[in-house]
Amino acid sequence: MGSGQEGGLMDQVRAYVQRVRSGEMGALPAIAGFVVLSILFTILSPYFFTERNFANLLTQAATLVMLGMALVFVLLLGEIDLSAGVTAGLTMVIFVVLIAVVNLNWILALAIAFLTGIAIGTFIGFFVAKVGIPSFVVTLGLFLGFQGLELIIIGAGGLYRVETPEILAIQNSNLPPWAGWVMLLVMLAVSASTSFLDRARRTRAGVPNRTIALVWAKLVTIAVLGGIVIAILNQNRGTGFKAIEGVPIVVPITLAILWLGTFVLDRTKFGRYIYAVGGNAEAARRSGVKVAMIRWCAFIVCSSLAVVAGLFSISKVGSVDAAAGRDIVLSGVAAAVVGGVSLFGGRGRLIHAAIGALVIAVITNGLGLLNLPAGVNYAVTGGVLILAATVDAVSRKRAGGSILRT
Amino acid sequence: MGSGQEGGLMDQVRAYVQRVRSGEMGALPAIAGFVVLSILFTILSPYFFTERNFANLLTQAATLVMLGMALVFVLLLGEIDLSAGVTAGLTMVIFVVLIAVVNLNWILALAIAFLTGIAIGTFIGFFVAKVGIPSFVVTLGLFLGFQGLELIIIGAGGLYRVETPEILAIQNSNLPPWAGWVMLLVMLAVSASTSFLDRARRTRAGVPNRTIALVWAKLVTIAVLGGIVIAILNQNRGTGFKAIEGVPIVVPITLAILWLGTFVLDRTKFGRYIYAVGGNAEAARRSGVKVAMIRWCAFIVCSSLAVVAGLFSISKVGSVDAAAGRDIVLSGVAAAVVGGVSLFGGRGRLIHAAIGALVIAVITNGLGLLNLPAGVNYAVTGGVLILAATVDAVSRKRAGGSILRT
Amino acid sequence: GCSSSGGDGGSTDDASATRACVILPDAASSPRWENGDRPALEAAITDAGFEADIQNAQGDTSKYATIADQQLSKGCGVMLLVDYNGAAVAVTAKAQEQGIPVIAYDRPIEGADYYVSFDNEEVGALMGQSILDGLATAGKDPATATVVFMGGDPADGNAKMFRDGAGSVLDPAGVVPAQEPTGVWDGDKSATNFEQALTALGGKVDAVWAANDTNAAGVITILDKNGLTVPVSGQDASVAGLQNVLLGKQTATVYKPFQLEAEAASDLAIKLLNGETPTVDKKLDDGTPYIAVTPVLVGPDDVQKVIDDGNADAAEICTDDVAAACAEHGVG
Amino acid sequence: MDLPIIELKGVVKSFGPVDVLKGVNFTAYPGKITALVGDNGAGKSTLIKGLAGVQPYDGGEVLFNGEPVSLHTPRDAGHLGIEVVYQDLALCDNLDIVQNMFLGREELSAGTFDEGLMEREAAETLRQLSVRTVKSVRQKVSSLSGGQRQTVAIARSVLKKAKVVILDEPTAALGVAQTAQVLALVKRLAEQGVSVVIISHNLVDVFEVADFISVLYLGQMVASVKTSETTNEDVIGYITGAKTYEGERA
Amino acid sequence: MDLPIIELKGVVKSFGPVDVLKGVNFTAYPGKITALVGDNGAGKSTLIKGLAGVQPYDGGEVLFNGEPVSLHTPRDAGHLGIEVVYQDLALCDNLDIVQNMFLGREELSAGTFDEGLMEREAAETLRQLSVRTVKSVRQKVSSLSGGQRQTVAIARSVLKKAKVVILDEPTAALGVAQTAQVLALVKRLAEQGVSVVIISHNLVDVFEVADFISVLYLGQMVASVKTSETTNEDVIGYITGAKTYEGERA
Ligand SMILES: Nc1ncnc2c1ncn2[C@@H]1O[C@H](COP(=O)(O)OP(=O)(O)OP(=O)(O)O)[C@@H](O)[C@H]1O
Ligand SMILES: Nc1ncnc2c1ncn2[C@@H]1O[C@H](COP(=O)(O)OP(=O)(O)OP(=O)(O)O)[C@@H](O)[C@H]1O
Ligand SMILES: [Mg+2]
Ligand SMILES: [Mg+2]
Repeated sequence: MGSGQEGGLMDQVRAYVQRVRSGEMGALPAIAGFVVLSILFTILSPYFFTERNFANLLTQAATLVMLGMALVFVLLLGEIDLSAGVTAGLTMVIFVVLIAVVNLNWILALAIAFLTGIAIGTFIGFFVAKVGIPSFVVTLGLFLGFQGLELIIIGAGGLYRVETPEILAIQNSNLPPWAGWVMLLVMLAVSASTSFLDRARRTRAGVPNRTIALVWAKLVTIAVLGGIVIAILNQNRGTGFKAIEGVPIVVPITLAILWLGTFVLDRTKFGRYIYAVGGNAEAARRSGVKVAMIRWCAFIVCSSLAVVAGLFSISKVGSVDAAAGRDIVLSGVAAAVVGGVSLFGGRGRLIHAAIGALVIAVITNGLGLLNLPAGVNYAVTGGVLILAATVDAVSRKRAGGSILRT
Repeated sequence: MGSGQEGGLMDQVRAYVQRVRSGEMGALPAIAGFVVLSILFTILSPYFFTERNFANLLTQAATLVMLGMALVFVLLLGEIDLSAGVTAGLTMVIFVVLIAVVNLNWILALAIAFLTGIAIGTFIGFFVAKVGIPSFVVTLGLFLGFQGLELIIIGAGGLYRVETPEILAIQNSNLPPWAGWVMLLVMLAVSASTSFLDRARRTRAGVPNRTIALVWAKLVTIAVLGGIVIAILNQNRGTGFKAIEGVPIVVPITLAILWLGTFVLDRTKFGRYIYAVGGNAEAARRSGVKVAMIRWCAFIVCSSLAVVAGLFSISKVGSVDAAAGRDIVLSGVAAAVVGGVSLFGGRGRLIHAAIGALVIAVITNGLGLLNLPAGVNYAVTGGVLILAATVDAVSRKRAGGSILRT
Repeated sequence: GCSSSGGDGGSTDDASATRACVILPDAASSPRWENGDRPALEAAITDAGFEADIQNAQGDTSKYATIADQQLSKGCGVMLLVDYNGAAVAVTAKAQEQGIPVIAYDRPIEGADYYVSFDNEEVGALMGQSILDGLATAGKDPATATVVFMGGDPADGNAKMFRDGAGSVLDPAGVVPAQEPTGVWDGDKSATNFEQALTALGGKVDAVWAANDTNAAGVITILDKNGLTVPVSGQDASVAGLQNVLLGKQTATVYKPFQLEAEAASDLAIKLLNGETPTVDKKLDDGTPYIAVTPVLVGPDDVQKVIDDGNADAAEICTDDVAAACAEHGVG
Repeated sequence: MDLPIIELKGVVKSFGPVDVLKGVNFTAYPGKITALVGDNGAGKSTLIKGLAGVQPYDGGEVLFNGEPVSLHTPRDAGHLGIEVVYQDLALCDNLDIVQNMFLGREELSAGTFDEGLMEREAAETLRQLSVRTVKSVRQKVSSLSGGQRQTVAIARSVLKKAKVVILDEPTAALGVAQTAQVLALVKRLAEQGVSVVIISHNLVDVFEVADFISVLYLGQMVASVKTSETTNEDVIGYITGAKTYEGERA
Repeated sequence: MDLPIIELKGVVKSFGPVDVLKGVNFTAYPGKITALVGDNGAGKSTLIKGLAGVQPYDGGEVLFNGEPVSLHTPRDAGHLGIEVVYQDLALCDNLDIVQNMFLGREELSAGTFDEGLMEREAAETLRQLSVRTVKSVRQKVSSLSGGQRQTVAIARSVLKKAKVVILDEPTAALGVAQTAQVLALVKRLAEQGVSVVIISHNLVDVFEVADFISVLYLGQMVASVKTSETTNEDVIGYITGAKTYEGERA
């Protein structure tokens, strides 16, 4: 009995191709959609394929990427959190009001915002996991309730400026060029060390390892792609007197959370149990998994990451109003789904949500360059979203000869 | 081997109680929630428990009831239609613009609106059932796209008044008092004839019938409850010079659609296959059910009923604007879920969505009498929604000793 | 009144003579509804010895209709409605059917008995004017300047009026929108839309007409990021808006002291509750009597006036980085 | 011998990198019982899922009554009169016993369900299979025991007159009495001219009822013999690959 | 005789109106194999789901090593060292074989999974059960054949040293060779002092391995006998209700 790790590079590549052809495509269709949209917009607008717009895209997508990643934790369970957007909004309202009105130190305010996020997740988790209310209803209730709280706290339609330079820097400042290269080195080091650690463990256990060529291939890919991205972002993309160059600060933060989250999902019991519960909750329960606790914790993680999404958002906008976060949650779910996360639980990864978010963000980004009338803009956005999803569905079907939808 | 139909009245009642106690509660918790909320609001506001407010509640709930029922058809399949609200909005925009701008006859315009609804359902159904895109994404795309179409058709800031008296009458006029009683008689006749037809068929097949006492009990219940409702609605509830009395016209329309839809779901192949596909699509497929076709048709039904919901809405509001139908869809889903419809498919009935919608409508109705500031109102609405769902969840759990959520 | 339904109907009738029913549109489009109008109207009406029933439709037309039903079932002596996406039209007809006079407040309603409002087109025009002023100060020719228009939600009737008002000032001056992204009432989307418009303009912009302070705030953050300072308009005189004005990041904000509007409306309502038939000079095109209230453009030197009116708090405005500007402009 | 009602020629099927059926020939005759045996994972269920149209073959030929047919959906198989009991049963847990048994073939009268008729027929069919512990035919199948579920699936397949009945391990979960009933039923079906294909790991049962035995080994048909011309030991040898069959199917 | 490791006294269980267990007594001894037999729907799976904490009993007493214990969740059973193979297998289709086998009991090193170790142990355990057709232990269980799934479930239950192993029809879907391996495994477990409870409809297998046979009939324990003191016919009689048992369990 094998483990799929045997064979040389060519065997592994062949196995991968066959996996893809039998329908296990992961984020490939979303990546294809992203590339197609990018080509389209490059043709339609001379401004699309510029260093400047590339940096724009990353910062514009950041909030959605983070929200999508937050939602993955509950989507994997087959649950949903409709309140993730307003959780981001409410905690940011609290954060900014604590600073502006109560004159609290920003770090303390941030801590309180995170604690609030955790409390919200605890609340949702309790009602979903312990009381047994469908998460759709609980979080819809909070979706309404938090809009009310935002209004009560900030006053109807009130608007507060974000004045903390550290927060504003997240989306509006960049790493110095050299730090971008350091970031790449760190990524390479982390990737290499986990790969080699894994191999060492497998060797110790006496089971075969994938050919080492794959590790090198992976590292080279990261180095080349990352190098290109960083080289582009290190160009001066400013148009005024001020030089704007370097990797936006939000990028390393997002990458770090993506890495950490993926680590948790892939290599810890909590992550494994999330997949198990999402796949077959009863089987997980019979295996001794504390199903309710896993559900509960997943909602806490989701709400906490929503706070991060909120930070990204206010850093971008520079202000907070009483409607903060109201409209974004469905896009967050769509990002995850477009990227390949199943709404029925058990299937999907953080990177899928991130790529899905990029697809959705590139629609807004590209259309924003075309100066279309509002109605057309909405209509095209919707149409392109369906188109992107069609690419996904058709490629999976073509490949897998899926039996599910006939 | 029995069929659960044997035994006298007491046996049947005992069996029913045991079914309820083992967790098969249907809409009972939602009804309980409705009663509790009603009592609460009666205590809090002297205006709540009046003939006038009772009639208000029915007309206010009508749109949500209809939308909830529309959504049941797709929720039973484990799908969702996020565009149902804007489908209602868009078709009404078309309807009103055709009358106001194109000067079309209103019946023709209505026909076109319905055809548009059917076309929308066909579109969604195609992408979900044939292409295989998750319905969440397709309908989210349309949710955005239709907002754009509304804007394109009606123009920024546009607003059209509904001037067709027949449409305005739906929500604003009432049956003459005698017609209310006729309506009750029709209901009794329909109920009695289906019951007796069923019994005749079972007798012919030689299988036992439930005791006939149950039929009488059912008819008496309808007669008494219906009689009370109609007697209340036939009171003059006007405060001005004009007498306002009778059953609002929207009520018999809704009841007719509820009856027809329930008939389709319970007694025709299409309905049975919806449940089968929602319960186990692969098993249904292996049994020769045309799964894709069932999915497709369900979306068409959903969109068509959404058009009816749109009619109810514009009749109530009296005008149509470019944002019509934007906000209601999540409430529609919540109505169904609160009433006992499963988001995972296979479980639920139309009446559940109707009762769930009444629960949600009574929250708005009751809070509307209390004169709360906007923020508090939102917050309380969300809180009460969660509370109502808690009643549901706890009663099911207490009764069934459910093993699923521990 | 009516006669048929016993004691219940009787009490309803009594109350209806002394109650003013008010429906506010939403809580998100502007800070004023909940913070300003609600207390002001409530105070004026109750001080005059009447009862006020004030509700907010929370940006939902069907909720609007529901609230109206609830109020009419409690009974009203006068209805003061702020329209939301046309929902007030049917309500007006219903109220008038019951003999209740209707005041259209802040937004016109077809068939209303009176109209009291800041002139929304005037608001738009003032915002347009602030752009022209800003361009003049910067020494730019309006006819050749690159001006981006950041409007409000196109489904909202007011957004159109603001835009029309701006056009009435900017068009004659020769301003042509260089980019006009899809309008929103949302800071996040406004920031993204503006960033893309700016990108499509090759990073060059001379002024931004923004329809309110929320949209302006998103624009300003993007401008800051690019090291740009150009004239930006806004309205609502919100905390952030006033701060941006003081900091020179926003040229001016249109200040609509709702007290003026609320005062005019509550005066009118009280007269109606007292059974008087007030006369009004101005009329709308369709003949509706119209009480117009004039908005004010607030530049850095006018901020103190807003504070003096009690519509802003100096402590909230003059925070760390704004303190210097406050001192400079005599705010505090 | 008769014309075979089903004849598979060189059918192949793979799942991604895994070749499950590597050119399999198989025949079944009307009025005869053919047993399909083989080790776990040999490809038996895959073979019959192809016949049922549930997972179409990747290649090869399917003849039905001598005519080439295409089996791409379960409906295709249904139209040819092929009824299947799947190993994983494939019942809708949210429907009751009667509803499951009649799914896709409901009895109508005047356009709506004739529930009485369906209820009677369901009860009768189940009674034949000596089910004693099912309280009511209106129970949801989710509440049934493993053996009861299996009985419902079998009853479903014999409710309507079929030309071919395929049973994938039909007695795996059944008790002694029920197993005997099912074997008797299978014989009765064959007597009525139905072609029966039965998959089983229980060679005692196989030798009791089958006319022919076909043995799959790692996706290849290694033997097709008349029951009367073989022995238990031989068949076990074919199954485990210990023995190779030299003959040709009659 | 030893102290029984498990002793059930008068346990009852109903689902709504259906009384499934009507006061059942049952004992299992360390190092012994107890077979639980009975007709379809007799209540066997319900009885052991109570022991597993999956569906707690409504009443009655459970003694473990003579001590009363409460079994309300599968975790309770797990802590006592009770391992169960369920009739409906209960695997997570979206996880692979190794992940399923180690679910809830993953091997960690330095706080993260030691995938190599788990992979090796899983492969070894499966090999013992003579699984030959599984290509890779990293396959998703959704792609396994019926017998392969059952083997995974059995392998899972013997991966960790347990005090009691309960197998609900473990060989129903297994081939001849695999069945032999499982029966051998069961005997090996008993030799190591583990108490094994096995449910089966195959009386040949039961008589081959079991030390005791307990017979459930319509929710009542109608007989508990030593295998050496009874016959096939007797047991069939108890199962079908044709015979009543007069003795008392030793
Ligand atoms: N969807 C799939 N993807 C990948 N491999 C599959 C899939 N379905 C089946 N297989 C593999 O094909 C082989 C044959 O499976 P099949 O179910 O036909 O076996 P079987 O002969 O019915 O065995 P059993 O006696 O255990 O039921 C097995 O090795 C199985 O792992
Ligand atoms: N959740 C449930 N609701 C109602 N009845 C149930 C439920 N679970 C089991 N039953 C009933 O309890 C009885 C015993 O079921 P159980 O699964 O214990 O039988 P079993 O002895 O394991 O049978 P088999 O040999 O078929 O597996 C059956 O009649 C079954 O219909
Ligand atoms: Mg099989
Ligand atoms: Mg069982």
